[in-house]
Formats: sequence, C-alpha cells, structure tokens
Amino acid sequence: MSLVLNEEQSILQQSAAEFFSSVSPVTAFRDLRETSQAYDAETWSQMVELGWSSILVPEDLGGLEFGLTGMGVLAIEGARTLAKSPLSSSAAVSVAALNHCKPSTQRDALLSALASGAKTAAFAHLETAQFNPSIIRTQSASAADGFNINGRKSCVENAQSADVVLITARSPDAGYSDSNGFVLLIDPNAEGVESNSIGLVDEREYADISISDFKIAKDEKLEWNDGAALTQVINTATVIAACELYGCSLEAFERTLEYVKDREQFGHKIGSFQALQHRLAHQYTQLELLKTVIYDALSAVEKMRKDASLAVSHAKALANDTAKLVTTEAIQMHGGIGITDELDIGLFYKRARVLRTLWGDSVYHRSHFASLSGY
Amino acid sequence: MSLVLNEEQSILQQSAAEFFSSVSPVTAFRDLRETSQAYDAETWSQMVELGWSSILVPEDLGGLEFGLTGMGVLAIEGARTLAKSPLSSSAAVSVAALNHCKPSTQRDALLSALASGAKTAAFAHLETAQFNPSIIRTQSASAADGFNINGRKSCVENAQSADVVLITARSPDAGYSDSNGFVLLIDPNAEGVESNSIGLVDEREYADISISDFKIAKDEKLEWNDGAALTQVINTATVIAACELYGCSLEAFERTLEYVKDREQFGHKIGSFQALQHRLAHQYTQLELLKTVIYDALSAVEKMRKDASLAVSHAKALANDTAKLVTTEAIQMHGGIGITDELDIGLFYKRARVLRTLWGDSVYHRSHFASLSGY
Amino acid sequence: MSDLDAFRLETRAWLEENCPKSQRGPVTPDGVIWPGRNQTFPSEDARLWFERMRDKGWTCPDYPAEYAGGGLSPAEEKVLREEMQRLNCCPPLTDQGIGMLGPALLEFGTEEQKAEHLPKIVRGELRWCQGYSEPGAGSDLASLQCKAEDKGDHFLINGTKIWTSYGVESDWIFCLVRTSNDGPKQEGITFILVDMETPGVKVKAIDLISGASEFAQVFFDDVKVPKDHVVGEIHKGWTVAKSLLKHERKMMSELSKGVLGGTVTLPDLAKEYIGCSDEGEITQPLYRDAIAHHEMNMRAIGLTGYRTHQEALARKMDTNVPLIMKYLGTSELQVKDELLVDMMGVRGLGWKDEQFNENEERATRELLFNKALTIAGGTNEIQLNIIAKRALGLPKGPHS
Amino acid sequence: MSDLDAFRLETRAWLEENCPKSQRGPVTPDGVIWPGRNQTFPSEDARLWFERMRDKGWTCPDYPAEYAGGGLSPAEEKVLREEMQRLNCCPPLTDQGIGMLGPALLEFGTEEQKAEHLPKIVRGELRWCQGYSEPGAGSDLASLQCKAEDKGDHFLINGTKIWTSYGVESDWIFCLVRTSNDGPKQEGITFILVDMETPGVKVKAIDLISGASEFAQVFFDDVKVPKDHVVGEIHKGWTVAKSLLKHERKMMSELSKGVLGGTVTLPDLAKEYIGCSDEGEITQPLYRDAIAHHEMNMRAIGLTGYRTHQEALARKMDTNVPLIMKYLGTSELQVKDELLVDMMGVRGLGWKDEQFNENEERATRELLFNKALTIAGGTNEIQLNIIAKRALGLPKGPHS
Repeated sequence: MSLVLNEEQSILQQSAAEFFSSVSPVTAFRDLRETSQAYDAETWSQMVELGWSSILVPEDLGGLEFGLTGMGVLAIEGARTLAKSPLSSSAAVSVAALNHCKPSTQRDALLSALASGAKTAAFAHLETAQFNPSIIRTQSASAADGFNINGRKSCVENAQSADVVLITARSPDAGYSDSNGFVLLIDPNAEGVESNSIGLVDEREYADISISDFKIAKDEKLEWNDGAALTQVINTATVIAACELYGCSLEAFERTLEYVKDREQFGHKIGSFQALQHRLAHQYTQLELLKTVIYDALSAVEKMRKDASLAVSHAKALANDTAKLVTTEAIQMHGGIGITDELDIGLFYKRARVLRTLWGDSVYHRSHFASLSGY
Repeated sequence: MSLVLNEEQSILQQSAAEFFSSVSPVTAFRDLRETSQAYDAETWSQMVELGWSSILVPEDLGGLEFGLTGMGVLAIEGARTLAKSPLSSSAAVSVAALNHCKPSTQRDALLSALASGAKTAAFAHLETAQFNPSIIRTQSASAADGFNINGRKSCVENAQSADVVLITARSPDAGYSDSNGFVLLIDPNAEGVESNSIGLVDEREYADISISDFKIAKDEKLEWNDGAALTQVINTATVIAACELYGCSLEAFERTLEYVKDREQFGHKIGSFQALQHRLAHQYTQLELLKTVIYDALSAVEKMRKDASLAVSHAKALANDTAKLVTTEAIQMHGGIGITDELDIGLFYKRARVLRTLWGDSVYHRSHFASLSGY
Repeated sequence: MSDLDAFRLETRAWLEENCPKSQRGPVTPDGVIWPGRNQTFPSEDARLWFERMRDKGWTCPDYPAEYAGGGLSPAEEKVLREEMQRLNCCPPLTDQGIGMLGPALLEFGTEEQKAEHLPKIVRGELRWCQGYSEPGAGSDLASLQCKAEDKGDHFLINGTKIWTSYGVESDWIFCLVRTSNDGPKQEGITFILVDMETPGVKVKAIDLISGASEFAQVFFDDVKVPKDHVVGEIHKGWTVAKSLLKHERKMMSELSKGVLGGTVTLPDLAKEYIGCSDEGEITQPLYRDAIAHHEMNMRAIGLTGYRTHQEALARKMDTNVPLIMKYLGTSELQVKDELLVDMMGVRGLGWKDEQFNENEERATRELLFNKALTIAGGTNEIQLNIIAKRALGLPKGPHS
Repeated sequence: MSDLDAFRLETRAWLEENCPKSQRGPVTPDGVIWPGRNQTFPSEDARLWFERMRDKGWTCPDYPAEYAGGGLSPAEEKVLREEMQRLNCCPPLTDQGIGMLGPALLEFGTEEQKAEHLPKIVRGELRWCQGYSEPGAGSDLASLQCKAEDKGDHFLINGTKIWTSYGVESDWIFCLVRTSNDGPKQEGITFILVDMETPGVKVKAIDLISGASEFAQVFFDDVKVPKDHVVGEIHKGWTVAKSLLKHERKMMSELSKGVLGGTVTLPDLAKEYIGCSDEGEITQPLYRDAIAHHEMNMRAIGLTGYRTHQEALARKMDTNVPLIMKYLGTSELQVKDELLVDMMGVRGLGWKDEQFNENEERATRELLFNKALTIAGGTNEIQLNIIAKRALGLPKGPHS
C-alpha cells in the first residue's frame, strides 16, 4: 500500500499543475460557458500529446500503462482549475471499461484510438436519478447479423461529444448480474439513439440517452473479462470523482485561506479571528485525511486489492462530506462576493455539489462500506 | 397554546428556585451519595408541605389540580441542583398514571395518600434496556380471590424506596394494546417481588423488578380510563425527563458562562476568545429553542392536545441533543477541573447522560415524530 | 359598534369591491407592482388596483395624510392589513422607499424633504434603492469609504456602493457616505439622497451564482449633490442608518420564512423522490431522520417566534431572544436546501435545458440563492458576536 | 551475518529463555510493574522478569552502560523492541522517570546528577512523577506561579502543582518552578527535582468523574531543596520543559489508540445490543450509518499516521500533518464512547452494583475517563490554534 507519490507520479503532478494553470485556467472554463462546446479541442490535443489519454491503456496497444494513481493526480489537478476535457469520461472510465473487456479486434482498435486521441468515448451505465449501480434494465437481444437494443441511460458525462458510447446491458432473458452483462459500442449521433442534453449547475456536458430498437453489429458487443469487471469500472469512476472533489475542495480552501489573510474587517485581518481560525484548522484536518484516503483508494483499485470497493466507498463518502464542508465554508468566509458569479468560489461549490451526487452520496457509500465490512 | 408562565406558575418557579438552592443544593446530593438513602425524608416532607406532592392530584381527593406546567417548573428547578426526591417518580408520573385509571376505592385512597405525603409510589412500565414502550410482556392471570402475576420491569426509578409500585400489565390471552392493559399495585418489599438495585452514573435509585407467581387482591388491579391513557402517562414521564434535562443543561451552561468570564489564560479572560464565544452563543440559541418546546409540550400534555405525543417527542429529542451539546461543552470549557469529581459540572453531565437514555433517545423520538407527522 | 369595527366593515366592503380578482392570491415574481419614473404594470388589473389604493393613500397607509399617505392609526392599519390578508390581496406597491426611507424621513427629515419625497413614494413616482455596503466594508459597515467632500453649496461624491438591491431599476438612492475621517469611524458618516440620473453615477448588475442578478454595484465619479439632500445632521448619518438597519434585519429574517411556497412539503417530496411504504413511511431511514430533525428545528423556531410574541403581550419579553432568530432561521433553511437536493439526486441540480419540473428548478435555485441568507443583513459570524455580547455578556476581546 | 543479525538471534534466544510465560500477552492494569522505594510486584514471575531485565540494563535499553543502562545503539534498541513484541513481552518496568526525566538528565543534567539519578531509574529504586500544571496555569503553562526563592544554598518552594499522574504513589517529583518574575513569563522558570519526603510536601488524590483517581495535587509549604537539584540553568527551565512536553503530547496521542482492547469491535457490540439481520446487517440503519462513519474516520486517521511514516521514509514528510493527529484521534474516540453508550441503553451507564458485564463497565468508564483526552496534553482549542498558526500560517490575533 503506497500513500506517497513516487518520483514519476510527483513529476506528473507538477507538470499537470503547471499545464492546467497556464493552458486551462478557470477563465478557460468561463470562456467555454459562452459556447456550446463540451471542451476545447486544442487543449485536449495538447493533453493527448502529453500522453494523458494513454495513461491507462496497455503498452501493447500503444499506451503507457502508467497506472490509476497517475490518472487520479491529473483529475485532482484538473479539478483545481475546473478544466473541461474527456480525461475522466474517456481516458479514465471508458478506457478502464475496455481494459476489463475481453480482447477483440473492435476493443483493441478502440483502445488504440482512445490512446492516440483519434477518438473519445463515454461510459453509460447508471439508469436512475438516485445512484443505484446494480440496476440494469437496458437489454440487447440477438437479431439478424447483430443485436437489437432497448433501454435508457441517465446523465451520461460527455456523451454527445464522444465518438463512441459504451453502454452496459444484459440479455433479455437474464436477471442482471455482473457475469452475464456486457458492453455495447454505440455512436451517440446515430439515428435511433435519442440523447437529450441535461444542463446541471456545473455547466458541463451531460445527456440522458434513450435507445429503442437500435441495431448494432455482432462485433460491437464486448464481453466483460470476469464477474468482477463492472465493479472495478464503477470503482474507477467513483474514485476519479472523489479525486475531482478533492481538487475542488483543496483549491477552494487555499483561495479562502489567501482571502482571509488579506481581507480586513474591524481593523484586523479576518484570518486573525479565532472562530474562523478554528473552523479553517478543522477543515485542514479533514482535507489531510481525505488526501490519505484518496491515495489509498487509487492504489487499491490500481492493484486490484481485495478491499478496493471498501477503500473507494470510504474515499467517496469522505470526499463528499469534506467538499460540502469546505466549499460551503469558502462561500461563507468570502461573504458577499462569495455568492457572485464574478468570483470563482461559487463555481467550485457548484462543481462539487454535482460531484457529491454523481457516483453515490455519503448515505449510499457509508451503507456500502458497512455491508462490505460485514455489518 | 401558552408558551409563557402565568402569574401563579411564575411564583411557583421563584419559590422552587429558592427552595432548591437553600434546602437542597448540590451539596445535599453529595451528602446523600455517602448514604444508601434514595432521598432525604426531611426535605421531601418540606416539599409535601409546600403542596408539591399534590400538584397533579384532583381537588376532590385533596389535591391542588395545579396542572402539569407547574410540575414541569419544579422538575426544571430541581434538576438545577440535582435534587433527589420522589417528585418525578411519585408526584408526577405515578399520580398521572392513577389519574388516568378508572376511579376505585383503592385508587382514590392511594391518590390521597400520595397527595398528603403519607405514601410514595413508583411507576414501572418499561421492560427492555433500549426504550420500547409498546412491549408489555408482564401478565396477570385470574386466580382465587385475585390475580397471579409474572413479569419483569427494567430500571424503575425510586422503586425500592416507594410504598407502592404501579406495574403495567396485560391479560395472558391478549396481545398487548393500550385498551386492554391495566395497572397493578404492588408492595416492592413483599415476598415474591425481587428487586435488584441498579447503580447508574447519576447515582440515583433504580431497580430491576422481577415478579414470579406473585398474588394480589382483586382491588389491587386498576383499569385504564381509556385506550389513550398509557400514552398520556408515558408522555407525562417523557416531558418531565425533558424538563430535567433542560434544568441540568441550563445550570451547566450558566456555570460555564460564569467560569469563562472569570478564568484567565494567556492574559485574557477565556470568555473573550471568539471561538468559545461563538460556541456559547450557539448553545444559547439551542437552550432558548428548548425552553419554547418544553413549555409547549407541557401545555400540550396538560391540555390533552391532539398533537401532545408529537410535541413530547419534539421536546425529548431536542432536550437530549441540547443536553449532550451543552454538558459536554461545559466539561471541555472548564478544562482539567471539569473532569474532577470535586467540581459539580461532571455531575450535571452524568445526570444528563442517564436522562438522555431514559424515556427514549433522539433516534427513537425523531422516528416517532416522523410517524406522527405521517412520513 | 366601535369606530374601529365600523372602519373594518367599511374597509372590507371597499376591498371586496375594488380589489380585482386577479390581484388576489399568491403574488408571482412577475406580478409584483413596482414604482418608477417610467412605471409599467404587469397587467391592466394591476394598474387599476394600484391606482385605487394610491388614491386612498393606502400604498403607505401609516404615512400622514398631509403627505398623501393613508393617515391611519396603528390600530386602523392593523385592521387594513388583516382585511387585505382575508382577501389575500396582493401588495399594491413594492419598494424600499415605503418601508425604509419613508420612516427615516418622518423621523429625521426636514419639512421640505418630507413634502418633496413622501408623496412621490406614496404615488409610486420614483423607485428607491439603498447604498450602504462597500467592497471593503461588509460586516464592518462603519468603515465605509465612499467619500463626500464639502464644496460649499454641494457635496462631491466619489466611491462605490455594492449589494444595492434593484440598483439597475431604481431612480434614486439613499446612501451612507463619509464626510469626515476625524474621530471614531461611526462619526463622520452622512446620510444623503442621490438622484441616479445625476452625471457621474453608473450602475452595474452583479451576477450571482444562482443565475439571478437582483443586486448591483453603484459607482460615483465626481457626483455633485446639493447639501439639502442630507437627511439628519451632517456627520451624524450613523444614527439614521442604525434605525434603518433594524428594518433590514427584520426583512432578512422574514425572507427566510416563506420558502417551498405553496403546499409541497419536504416530506411530500421525500416520498416522491425516495419512496415510501404503504403506510406512507419514507423508506430511507437516514433521510427520514434528517427530515424529522429539520422539521423539528423549523417548528422550534416558529414556536419561539410565537413565544416572543406572547411574552411581549405579557410584558415579560426577553429582548435577547429575537437576536437568535435570523441566525437560526437562515442556517436551518440551508440545511433544508442541501437535504432536498440530496434527495432529488441529479434532478435537483438543473441549471438549464427544460427537463426539470417546477419543484426541481426551485430546489436548485434556492440552494444557490439561499447561500446569501447567512451573509446578507449581518453574517452568521456577526450574529453570534452580537449574541455573545448582548445576551451572554461575554467580555469584548480585542478581536470581536 | 551482520553484528545486528547476531544481536537479534542472541536477544531472541535470551528472551525466550528468560521471559516467564506469565509475563507475555496483554498487560492488565493490575499486572503493571512499577518502581519505588518500597517496590512490590504483582507476582513472583513479575519480580523475576524485572530483575533479569534490570541486570542487563534493559529496563532502559538506550541509557549508557556507565549509568547502569543497556547501552544499546538505536538500531539495537529497535531490534530489542521488535523481539519483545514478537513474544508479546510485558514491559519490565513502567515509570515517568524512564521516558521523560532520564532523557532530560542525559541532555541537560550535570555529571553528578546523571550518576546519582540514572542508575536508580534503571533499577527501579524510585518512582517519579511530574509537576507542571497549576490550578491557574492550564493551557497557558508558562504563567505558572509555584515559587522557588533563592536562599543562598537552597531554594524555598511554596505553591502547588496539579494533574500529577500517580502523585500519591511517587517518591520524587520533577517540577517547573518560578524563580524570577522579570522579563517574559517563559523566562524565570526553573526545572528542579524534589524528594517528596522533604518536610512541607503534601499530596492529595484528585477524584475524577469516572471514579478513578490517578492524578494528584501536590502542595509545597516552605519546602527546602538544595540548589544542586536544579537541572539545566536557573531561570532556563522552559528549555528543559519544552523538550519534555514533546514526549507528553506523543504519549497522549498514543493513549487514544488502544481502546476497546481485545477483539470486541463497535459493530460486534452493535449487533449484540441492537440486533442484526440473518446476513449480519445491523438492524437500526441510523446506528449502522453512525458506526460506519466512525469506523471510516478511525481508518482515515490510522492510514494518515501510516502515510506520515511513509513520507518520512521517502523524506517527503509534511511536518504539519502530525499536528492534526491528537485533535482528530481524541475527538473521534469521544464520538465512539457516546455512540456505544447510546446503543447499550441503560446497560452502558453502570456505576456500581455488579449487574454489568465487562464490556458494559468499560463503556461507562471510558465514556467518562475519555472526556480528559480533549483536555489533557493540549486542549482541542490549543491544538486548533497551533494548526491555524503553523500549518495554515494564519495571522496571530491579539487573542490567540
């Protein structure tokens, strides 16, 4: 179990921090709000050049096999500037999903294309507004030369801008369990695939996808490697969301710290008021715990440790709670300007508010943690 | 709905405050710890003389019919000096139980004796360590010239020092519901009644009672007035416990306030430190809400309002939470001396800790409140 | 029959006859009747209702009749309010002039100022806004820096004011400006009225995180204001301001009441979004507990308000208790906002695209907008400082 | 084979031969081996174990051999500790002299002081206690008032010390006393050793709310102490004290670890007292959630300790992180204490009468005793002040 970044990971972290603050600062997020683009293509191609799209891709398919901790470091640093890109949805989650599928020409080609930046993908699994990863109603039935698909997927990140959407599904005759589910490759813009964009408060690209009697070819259906595959992909998505929450929280906290050291009221820096000091000190303790637990969860998923699901539920629950505390306090301590759109603080709160819901809230993850612990 | 004391109630409050601080201060509680007495008989007889034993007793049986709010005021003031007496167990809860029984020679005589101070009674209902008022396993079966009783009662306050214990029971053939239950009058020191004293951290008199094949006469079994009777008695006991929690909390808070205004550290009164000020200010807001909700619940039970059970669950839950906050903070803010037996602060914490459990914790009462509110 | 009873019957009859049906029932944000130089109305009925009330002076029923007001006694005003509530009449005019500036002028204004401004307030001819806060003076209002130099016959104002509600839509602004830097910071402040069409006044809307922008920042660049626009004494504006601040705090704590408008309750929404048993019990016990906790706190706050009212009637009022209400009410409301969004999942996080129903949209909007409640009108921190000092008598630290 | 490996094999063999079976396994409170003028032992095996270790100097393995210590290098000492852990050997001697006074004497003591006191510590001939806090000097230790007047050849001590652990049982006390009131309060403090049999020394046990009384108050009434009992320079005792305080804080944060001894866990107890489904799921979801919350926090604290360890090995340690551990650990433990008692109901509130089982008695005792954890060794408030200053660099207020 490693809770400290190694030399290569530290170097990645530094270059990511420099990249995001210079190439994709919060102003870039603001500029994109004015357009209908999901992300800036030029920025993404720079990220691809840096090798970030191939971090999780196997070496024999042109990837770096750098490991999930490296991806987590990028997610943390990217969240600090609210950077928009297909990094999480495509390079992390979709690649992880494909990695857990049995090799096939289609799968290998897609992985290579994702690594090279030729394509991006989105991963569509959840079907309900409240997080419930065990429900899969989407079905695919055998049909002439391929499969016939029916189902709905809820709030899929970067679906409309992706070239391929990975849809989890099951056979019509099977009650769902990991071992008989599979992954379907779908063009989100094909006829018969209806996607409705969902504008959430974090102003990113989400869509509900509705598929009825849509046909795919035989080789566009991929099989999971084993019965644990889906759980591992969900763990990847969840821990990456936790990383983004950590990045948002850390940035909001550090900006608040800077603000209270500068802002004066009643003739004193407000950062010298003991009540604020104690609240900030407490937040700092929570952020340090979160850092530990995030690194542990990344390492657990990367190494496929037996307690990976437990570590991930821990990380997401603590990330949710810490982000709620820290981003809410950041607004409160900034006072009036904290609620203006002009200041970035509110943007971190809004992004964190969405991430707290995506991939499971704390009530869900504490219950999951308890179940996995046997109580 | 009255949330303000009327003139008579205010006068009672003032004289109670004077009485407890002069006749039964915390030192009296400490003196009793050295003995095996449940309370000081002389002090109790003075309270009887002041009419406090007859506050809830009907006028035609020698009582004052002063109402439950008056009794609540006494419970609050008594808790501020940790006064020990049969006031809650006998004059409040047992009298309330008898008031809700159908008149009979036995019942009327006992009420008169409780009013005059000739006797005291205890009320034994709960049977489990976790609060669950709907379970009654104690049974009484018809036998020659009377009834045969079997059962157990848990943690009955002032049972061993009482002349009579009021035991709730049901028929062997009936599943329990309020409407077919009844009350049995039992001498706690009779043969066949086994009582084991339970020493809790508040150092008051409690006992587990175990009854096997114990015979009582026909007229020692009383019938409830109606199907709502038991609920009303439980409401009485619960709101009186909430009053005592309020009294403990208020006293601990005021003593802490005095302490932080006096104690110096680092050259300043610690009460001038903003972090403590904010915590104390927050506690004050909770105590003010609690005061409101307690007065409302007393009035609701007294007037047999339809929402009485809801008001009582509200009062007990808020009393539990506020007492936990205030008495814990009182110890913390007193620092080292807060954890010594020499200082009274720890005694208030310990008393409150027991009261938080008796008659239902907050998890129970919030659930009850939700059920009564229809969700 | 007492005079008051007669007044009640008369009023009731008049309202029933004169208040159009469309002007009864809950006011929607689009239905509010505002004053202004170029006054427009949401509807013909609204104009009719406004004009009828204006002509009786009942847009400002407690202002003296000599200034076009209703001239009602406090008892009569209460009757009018009750009768309007009875029919659920919409307010015939909404403005910060009515409840804030007007009373200040009546208390501190000169005869000329009253004659000039009060009738215009009553008749809705001008829309007023307030200029108190500054970017560098939030909680510490008295440290304000917006400067007014004495130039003999006029003041020359330079500086800026922020958090001015409806600054963009208003015609005149009442401001606190610094006229002297001598002595304690509360001295040397002056209360002054400024026509926003004066050269050098600029207004910029402030966009909020909730997407709304009802606040503005107002900039003053060499703005000349005649000396007779000062209300009260020069350098003594803090006295006027303190009197007004009371009104503002009261308005903020009112704000925190009527949310989740209509009849939808948190438990109802929980049942809809989380589910419930056949007996109507919310199926997720953790949300059920959190909802009961919140509902208890709201009940306690409501009852405490009522207790204060009863104490006042019984002349036993603890004047410290009202201090706690804003802190408690606003904090608890934010608890509800977060809880509701938690329950709705992504449905409670809608920003655009018309995929969300009315309750969902309101949940998101209130979540974001209500972050202001614990800041505006005295931050939570200031409220706790005040409680510590006034209610608890804790010693003033060098720092609080 | 390296020398260290040889030492390990030798040590292992020696321990296996010399540590009696009864002196392995968890130490019970009654089984601790204390030193003292009139030393007694819990058992004959305990005496044997103590004497064997004492004779090798391994009661204080890192003290130099010239003072009867073990004379082990840090690496050897680590080996000894590991080998003792392997067999689960009980500590052969427990005293505040060993870990606190001894190191201070080695750093600050004169040759005579070392020769006089260190061998006695190693051999368990005297029991030591500590005199730092005073009734008026808690968190603000440097404001201590216990006075030592310079009388030429001796000091005359008057005053009192409080929170002295095992003060009643001890023979000697190491104290901080005030020898000067000039200059900053940290100056003018002297570190001095006092034989508690000296006339004028009185000790009174302090009863705690938990029923325990391991602390004492020590009174000094015209107590004469020779000048050569001063450790370090006169007036410069604060330097010695600061070095010792580090040890104390470390001990307090150790304290907050091994609770709920043995193998019973909070979830186990919850299943016993609340009940569980056939699948072992705790039936009351609110307690289940609270337990998971607590277990997560303990896991996070434990992992963070481990992270710090890894960071230290990688020479990347953030020196601020250890600052947070005492605050987090002690606070979380109190959460557990309250939760456990909530689950046990009245069974968790036993004080006397032998009706409660071992887990129940421990729950009550820890609930009450652990209230000390957020106070002793630096209150939570002091911890938060330190974090704010050192880790966050927040400006020092006049008040913090």
